[in-house]
Amino acid sequence: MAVYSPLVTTKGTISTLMTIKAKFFATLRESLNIEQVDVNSDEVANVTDVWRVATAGEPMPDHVLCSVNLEHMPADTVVKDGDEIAFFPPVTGG
Amino acid sequence: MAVYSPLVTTKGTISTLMTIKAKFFATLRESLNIEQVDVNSDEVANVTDVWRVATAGEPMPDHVLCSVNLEHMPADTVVKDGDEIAFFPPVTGG
Amino acid sequence: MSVHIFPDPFVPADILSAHESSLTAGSFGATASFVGTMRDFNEGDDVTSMTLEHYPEMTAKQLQQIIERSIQDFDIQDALIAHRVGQINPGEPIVLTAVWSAHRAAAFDACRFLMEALKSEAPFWKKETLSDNSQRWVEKNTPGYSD
Amino acid sequence: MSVHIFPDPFVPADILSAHESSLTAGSFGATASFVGTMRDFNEGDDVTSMTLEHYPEMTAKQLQQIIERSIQDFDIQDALIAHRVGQINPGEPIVLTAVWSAHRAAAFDACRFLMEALKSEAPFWKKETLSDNSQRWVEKNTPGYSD
Repeated sequence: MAVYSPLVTTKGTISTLMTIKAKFFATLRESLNIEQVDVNSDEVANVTDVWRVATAGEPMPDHVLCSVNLEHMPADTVVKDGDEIAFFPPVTGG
Repeated sequence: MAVYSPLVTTKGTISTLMTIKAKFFATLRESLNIEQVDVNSDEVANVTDVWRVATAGEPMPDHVLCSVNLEHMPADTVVKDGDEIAFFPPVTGG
Repeated sequence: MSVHIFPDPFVPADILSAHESSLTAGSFGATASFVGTMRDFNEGDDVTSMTLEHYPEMTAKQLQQIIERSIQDFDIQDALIAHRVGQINPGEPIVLTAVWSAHRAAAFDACRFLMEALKSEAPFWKKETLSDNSQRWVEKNTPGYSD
Repeated sequence: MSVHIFPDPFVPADILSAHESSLTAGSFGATASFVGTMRDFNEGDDVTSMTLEHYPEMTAKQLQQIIERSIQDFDIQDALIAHRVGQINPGEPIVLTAVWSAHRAAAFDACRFLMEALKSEAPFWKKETLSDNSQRWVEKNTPGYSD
């Protein structure tokens, strides 16, 4: 899970410094040579943004599947602080 | 299996004194109180005849299934010496 | 391919593993199997035991033919049918069908074919004993395809 | 219902019988099961071993959801999925799905649903090692319905 760092602001309310975790599996993990990377949540609005930031701008191959918090989701899904995003090729289990 | 009794006729050719075996299963065996009976092959042409002779004229209930030599066959199938005929209700295995 | 008729209780897993040990490991990718088990209720009544009558010579022949048809009609490597006869208690297996193939579609299709074919063609008849000791014949098998 | 992920070889019959011992004997009439086994060939090539990668937290969640959907959508009593991960040798089981129900149609339908759902949704990826020690990822699962 992402690490939450609570900060007390000058106004006394509690804010958090958050990250989004990006994971890569199988062929993507091998070709990008990334297994897992944290992305600053300020820089991203949706899953596609997470890919762009995490891969430093690599084009997303066709047929890449995405998950948000362990559920299959489309690439335009809006992300939020603390989300775990994963990218992987078509599954081949069973 | 039926017992074959070869006979030499006066003309020197070989004839046989044969029977057809009739078997009854499940509800039919219980209601007719017949498990197995031999029928003289001279008296019958087809499976329906075998039923008539074997049961002494009991009407054949609806949905009775017939087999000839261990294969499912319709009631109008012609029978021959040495055949094994069976009568039974719809099957309920498995 | 093999056909088994058991007058006493049998363990499906043992039959499967014995059969599978005769196949070449690594040669098949899919095994579909089905076990029919005696329930302790039927049509709203408690059933305490069951007697399975059959026509032994015809049973053996019909089951063998059903297996041969499955191997002819589906892209499978091998198939097995085991069936119990005689007196059966609730919880005991009645029937086992199993199919081995390269791919799953044929295994599923053929395994189901074996069950439907034996339920409509193999000469078995079930007689149930109810909790008041009365007996009744099961009248008819229902079709096993939902579509 | 239960989901098992095995990093080491497992024996489908043992998983089935352990699960079945938790069910009430006599309460179910039908058990359909499927085992996927590693073959020693694929697409014309000899395969000497396979590595199954997965996404552990998502795998567990997806398989659990697939079982819940099967219980919701089919008239069944219980269901089970077991899946191997890590390095696998030819002849070893990869996946087991099993369903218990009153009648056979639902058992067959649900068992097949479990396989199709996990093959298209559960985050597993196969990498094959060929006889020349080269490795390749399996690209895509084929659909398992023949119709």
